[in-house]
Amino acid sequence: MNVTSASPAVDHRPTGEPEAGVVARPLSRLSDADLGTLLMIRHFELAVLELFSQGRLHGTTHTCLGQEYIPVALYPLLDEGDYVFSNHRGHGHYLARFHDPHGLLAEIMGRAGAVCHGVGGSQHIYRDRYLSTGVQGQSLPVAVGVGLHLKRAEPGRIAVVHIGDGTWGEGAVYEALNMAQLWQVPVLVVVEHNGIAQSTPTERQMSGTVATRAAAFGVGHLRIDSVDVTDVRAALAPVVEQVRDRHRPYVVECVTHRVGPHSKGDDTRAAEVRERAARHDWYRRYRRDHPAQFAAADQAQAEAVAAVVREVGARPASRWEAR
Amino acid sequence: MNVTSASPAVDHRPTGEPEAGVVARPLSRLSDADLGTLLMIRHFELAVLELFSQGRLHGTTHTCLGQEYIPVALYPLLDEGDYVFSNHRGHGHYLARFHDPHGLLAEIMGRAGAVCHGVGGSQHIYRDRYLSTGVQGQSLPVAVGVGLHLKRAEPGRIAVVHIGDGTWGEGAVYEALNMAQLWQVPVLVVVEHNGIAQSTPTERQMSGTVATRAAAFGVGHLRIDSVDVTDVRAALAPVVEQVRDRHRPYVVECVTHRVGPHSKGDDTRAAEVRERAARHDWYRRYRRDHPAQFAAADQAQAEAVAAVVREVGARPASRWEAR
Amino acid sequence: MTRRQRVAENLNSALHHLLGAHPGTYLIGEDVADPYGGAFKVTRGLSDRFPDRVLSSPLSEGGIAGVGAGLALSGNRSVVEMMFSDFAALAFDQLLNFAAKSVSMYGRRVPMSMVVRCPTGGNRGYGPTHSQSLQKHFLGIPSLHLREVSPFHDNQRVLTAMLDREEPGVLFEDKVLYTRAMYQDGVVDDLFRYEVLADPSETARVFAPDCGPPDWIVLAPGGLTERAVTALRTLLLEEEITCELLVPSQLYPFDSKALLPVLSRADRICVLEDSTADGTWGELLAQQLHEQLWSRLARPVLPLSAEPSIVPTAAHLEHDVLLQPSTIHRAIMEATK
Amino acid sequence: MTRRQRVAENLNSALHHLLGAHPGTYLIGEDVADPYGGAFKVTRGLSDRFPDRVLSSPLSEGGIAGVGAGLALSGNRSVVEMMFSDFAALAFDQLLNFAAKSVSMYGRRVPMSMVVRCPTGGNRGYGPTHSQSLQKHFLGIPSLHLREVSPFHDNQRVLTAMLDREEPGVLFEDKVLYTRAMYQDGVVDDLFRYEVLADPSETARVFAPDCGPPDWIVLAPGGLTERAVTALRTLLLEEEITCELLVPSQLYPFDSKALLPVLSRADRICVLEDSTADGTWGELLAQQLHEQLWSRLARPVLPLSAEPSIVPTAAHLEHDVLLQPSTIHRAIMEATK
Ligand SMILES: Cc1ncc(C[n+]2csc(CCOP(=O)(O)OP(=O)(O)O)c2C)c(N)n1
Ligand SMILES: Cc1ncc(C[n+]2csc(CCOP(=O)(O)OP(=O)(O)O)c2C)c(N)n1
Ligand SMILES: [Mg+2]
Ligand SMILES: [Mg+2]
Repeated sequence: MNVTSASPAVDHRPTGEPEAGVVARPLSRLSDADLGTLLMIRHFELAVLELFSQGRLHGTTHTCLGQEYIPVALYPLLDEGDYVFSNHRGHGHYLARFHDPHGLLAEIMGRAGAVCHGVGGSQHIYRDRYLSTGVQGQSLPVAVGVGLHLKRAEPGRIAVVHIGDGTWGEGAVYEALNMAQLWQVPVLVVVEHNGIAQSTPTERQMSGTVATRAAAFGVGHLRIDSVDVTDVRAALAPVVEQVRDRHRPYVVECVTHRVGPHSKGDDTRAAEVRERAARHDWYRRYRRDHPAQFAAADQAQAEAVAAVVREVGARPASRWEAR
Repeated sequence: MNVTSASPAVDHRPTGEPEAGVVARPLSRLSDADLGTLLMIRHFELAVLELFSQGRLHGTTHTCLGQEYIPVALYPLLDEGDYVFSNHRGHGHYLARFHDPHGLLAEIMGRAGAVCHGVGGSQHIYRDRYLSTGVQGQSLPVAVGVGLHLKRAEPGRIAVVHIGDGTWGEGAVYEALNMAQLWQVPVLVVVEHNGIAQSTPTERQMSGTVATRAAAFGVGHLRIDSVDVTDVRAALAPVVEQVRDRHRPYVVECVTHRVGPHSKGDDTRAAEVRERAARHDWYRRYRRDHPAQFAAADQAQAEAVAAVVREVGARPASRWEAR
Repeated sequence: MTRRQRVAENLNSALHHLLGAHPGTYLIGEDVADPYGGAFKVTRGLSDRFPDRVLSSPLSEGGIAGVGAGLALSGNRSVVEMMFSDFAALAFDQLLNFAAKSVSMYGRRVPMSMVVRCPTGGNRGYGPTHSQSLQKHFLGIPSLHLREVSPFHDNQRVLTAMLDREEPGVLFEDKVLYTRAMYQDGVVDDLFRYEVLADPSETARVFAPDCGPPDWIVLAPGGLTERAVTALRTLLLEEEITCELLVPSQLYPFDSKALLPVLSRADRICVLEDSTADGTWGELLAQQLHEQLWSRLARPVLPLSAEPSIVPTAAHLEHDVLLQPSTIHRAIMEATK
Repeated sequence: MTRRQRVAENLNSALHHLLGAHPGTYLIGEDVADPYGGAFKVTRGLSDRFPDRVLSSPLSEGGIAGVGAGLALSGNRSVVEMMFSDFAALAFDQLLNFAAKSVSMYGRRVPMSMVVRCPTGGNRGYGPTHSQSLQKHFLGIPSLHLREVSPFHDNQRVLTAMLDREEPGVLFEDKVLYTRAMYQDGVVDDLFRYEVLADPSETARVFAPDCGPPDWIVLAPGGLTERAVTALRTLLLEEEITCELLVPSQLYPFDSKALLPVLSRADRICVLEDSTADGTWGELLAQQLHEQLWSRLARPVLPLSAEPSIVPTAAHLEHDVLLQPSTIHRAIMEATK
């Protein structure tokens, strides 16, 4: 486990191999439920890319390959009264929260049973207290408003916002952090720091660090650079409790690795950079560390997702009644 | 003198009197030229408020009473190739740069000879490489663009941006700081931290500090809480040189005191808060410390400004030919 | 007779009512808290009464629009104040791409009770970045409705209707109006009377009694009322041109069908607005009216706007750019020939 | 015959030319640098050639609009790319309140050579926040001009004209067009030819040769060309309704006077656009045309827009909301009766 609360710049560049030790360390054994969710997301994302390459999907999508463990670690700490604001890379968030690959795939394919009737598509989803949208940074001030509501009307509940490292370019993030800290609202910002924004490496789009940006506002910050669900959850638990009980914002920075393309095949990173990300992939590591449990679960989820694809793919087009 | 490069929150609240010592310390003796500029600005601003109260001015204005010393200290360190971006509270900036009370008063009164023909008015002024505008925060990204230009085409020149503490609410400030540091452009942000934004005290509109906000981006920061022109200039000189020579952004935070209303009589601060600001006023302190030099210069500038008011007040309306 | 209420007072008491009546109502804006009570004093007394729901914000126009949307999303009613409507440009993304879109883009209706208040317009010498009339830029956004304060329409009713709609709305408030009195009892002045039409638009109709069918119908948003009435007066007294003035409360969506009985009483129609021309409310109305009254109109709808210019600061320059009674008078007179 | 150049290639070579020809030209946008070369590959090869003037920026749409304005202010020529035009909403303040205003609000003309490129429009399944046509919201801002990419207008000429104007401009680029070919040699397809009119607007005129005066003139921005031509074809072949299509390069300011000789050849005029209705370019044109052709028109100008809706994601839903050839066909057919 590797948790620090003040951090230097996260090094995602393909230098030497100082992370060899990290990658070598075995991942802890997960419950079948957690492993199942991780693998469901993985196979879901692979299926989405496959559907695209078959020309069976319209538009665009952003898969969370490599980052699946973040919502899997976090969401058991939330209850259904908590709000979650997701972003463009949100399939894993949705699936970890609702375990509903049918509704999501139908949404992406525009088929009957789609969670938003095919209107929102991959990056605009709203269900219960879960909402995603496609304009980066926009949801942070919205979460502050929700946080004001929760603090006054439903104390003990929180709003979680997922953003990427690149989203720290947007002024809205700072306007929101300032208000969140001034008004002490229970907003937990989860930064999925995968070292890149679309094609631009972090060091070319972010000066300073996520840690210093949180400190700028006096907002607490925790950096987590493990991909082990057990460790990540343990590190998150006290933070979630603080946000819940003390109604204050917090920034958690998960150092993570984008294993796939930004959207659908637009990965211009050098081969060694991609290979470096792949070495960190929990999927590869878990297979190595727990081969028997992995193999069974992996096959089960692969088949389950394949069935979802078949079933949803056969449905009629969605209908939008409420327009 | 009192210069620190990392600072806790600036305390503008009317607590005890820990600043009694500061206020008691004598101000250094200034050249007649510097003192003359300071007093010209002071009398100009008083004249503007007087014209408003006589109903002879239209619209609104924001005087820099109490903050005059900042441009007076800074501008001898600039040359005419440097850009200055001013804001709503910009009369002192303009006067310290151009020594042109006629052109500015004509602008505010809409009379012939107005520097922008009366079109821009108090807060929208452009002359040579000096520009002010009325939307807070907007000029920071613009200055980054100018900084890119200077670095490439006119190395050694810098862009100075004046903003207030309240302007740190705007997301544009952060978008600009990030780019300025990433691209290493010669932008010097001068924060006139007067402890208030219109009616809202800093602690109710800013979480964290100016220092932590600069540190968020790895941008250098210097806090100056002296009102002594000699000290302030000495503190600024090496910073200006760094920005000039090393093409990098810097944030200078001048702790200052708004002695007048926000605009024209809208001062809802408690009497003791206003009195505390007044105790810091360089005008009061300089009169106390250098009575003879002060009296002569004060009278001279009062008369000079009165003459400007008479002369400009008698001019015909401005004409806008270029519309 | 009691002193007539000023428009700023009317707005203030409307906000007092809204915050008092509904415990999930919030007001957020720069410097709205007491004792300052807002740059135009419209929010006076509110934070003293409702300290946890009336918040002075940092300078973050985009941010507070988002906060208002978040409050609405979680079932509250939010009123967000832009200190000057010019700064609503900083909130354009939140309004267009989040608040308005959220109502429909998730495939089912998501209620969003939210109003953005925008002190608007010129004639006060505030200069180019503090004097604009930006209504036109917010037109035609699905699920975003626009209203404008007028001296005829009680703001408690207006704001309540906006929030009850459960879609985000923008309320434009002409800054000059703040110090003007609300009209009451059907009286505008010695010459003109008004009535509020019974159709759902609650449009105010200003007319000189006993004049018969008018030569012109003039449509104008609330902020132009005074200048329009001045022009109506001089046109009547000096040119014997009779005009009726229609002042709707809601600018958008605007359905002129309900007004057709009134509109068809004249064969000439003029639309006033404070913005520069092009892409405007006046053109939107003109298009509707051309489609509906094509064969009855003697000439195309006459839209009158400000000069194509930024709003300069000096009083004499500003006066020449903005729409004035004399410009209205002259344009209508010439178009009557 | 050589392969016709694709619109994205034409834009790319225009940018190569601009950056090569003028050493004070900058290009700034998200992910514009090589090897990625922009989300739509329009900026490929530029940062390799001009590394100090082609900058991949952080996600800061408002910020980069300001940077572009600062470069322009200091005498350079800047091209700023919004990855999707939807995000230009985040730059609205910088464009409206700084870049455009600076040209005139200081009492004398301040040259600002700056273009904001905006990949625009739907029909690609990107969903509600990545598919809008926001042209109408930028209409009628003094000193801000708008152009739209078309398959008829060479972008080197377009961008050069925009920068030579020394006023900020926005160039809308229909995303579907990127992969389409530029037209050349006066040929659209087997049925239709085009010419570029000699007046300064350089409007493209598409017509079926030997058909005599048309029943309709259809005005459309570049992004609608293909859908318009499809409708022209079916109207001609199935209904024997002849239409001519006019595609201007500059959307605003728009002066229809120069086009009157062409426009007066039909007594019916239709304007297409991809945005939702209300407050639109179509209404602006309609108003101009109603004023100029009042007595010659058989009916009001027919503006056709998308449905009043956000743009949904699923292909079948998106298709129903956006303006399609079949909608154009039907509307023109019905309005011909
Ligand atoms: C306001 C805005 N600007 C640009 C985009 C286009 N865009 C989508 S994702 C992305 C990169 C985001 O990077 P990051 O926040 O690091 O998230 P990641 O994709 O790495 O998960 C960009 C530029 C957008 N959706 N919204
Ligand atoms: C974008 C924007 N929002 C609001 C305002 C209105 N306004 C003008 S000055 C001001 C307070 C600014 O405070 P600060 O930055 O501390 O400067 P100070 O007035 O104290 O010098 C406000 C809210 C503005 N001009 N621009
Ligand atoms: Mg990232
Ligand atoms: Mg201040």
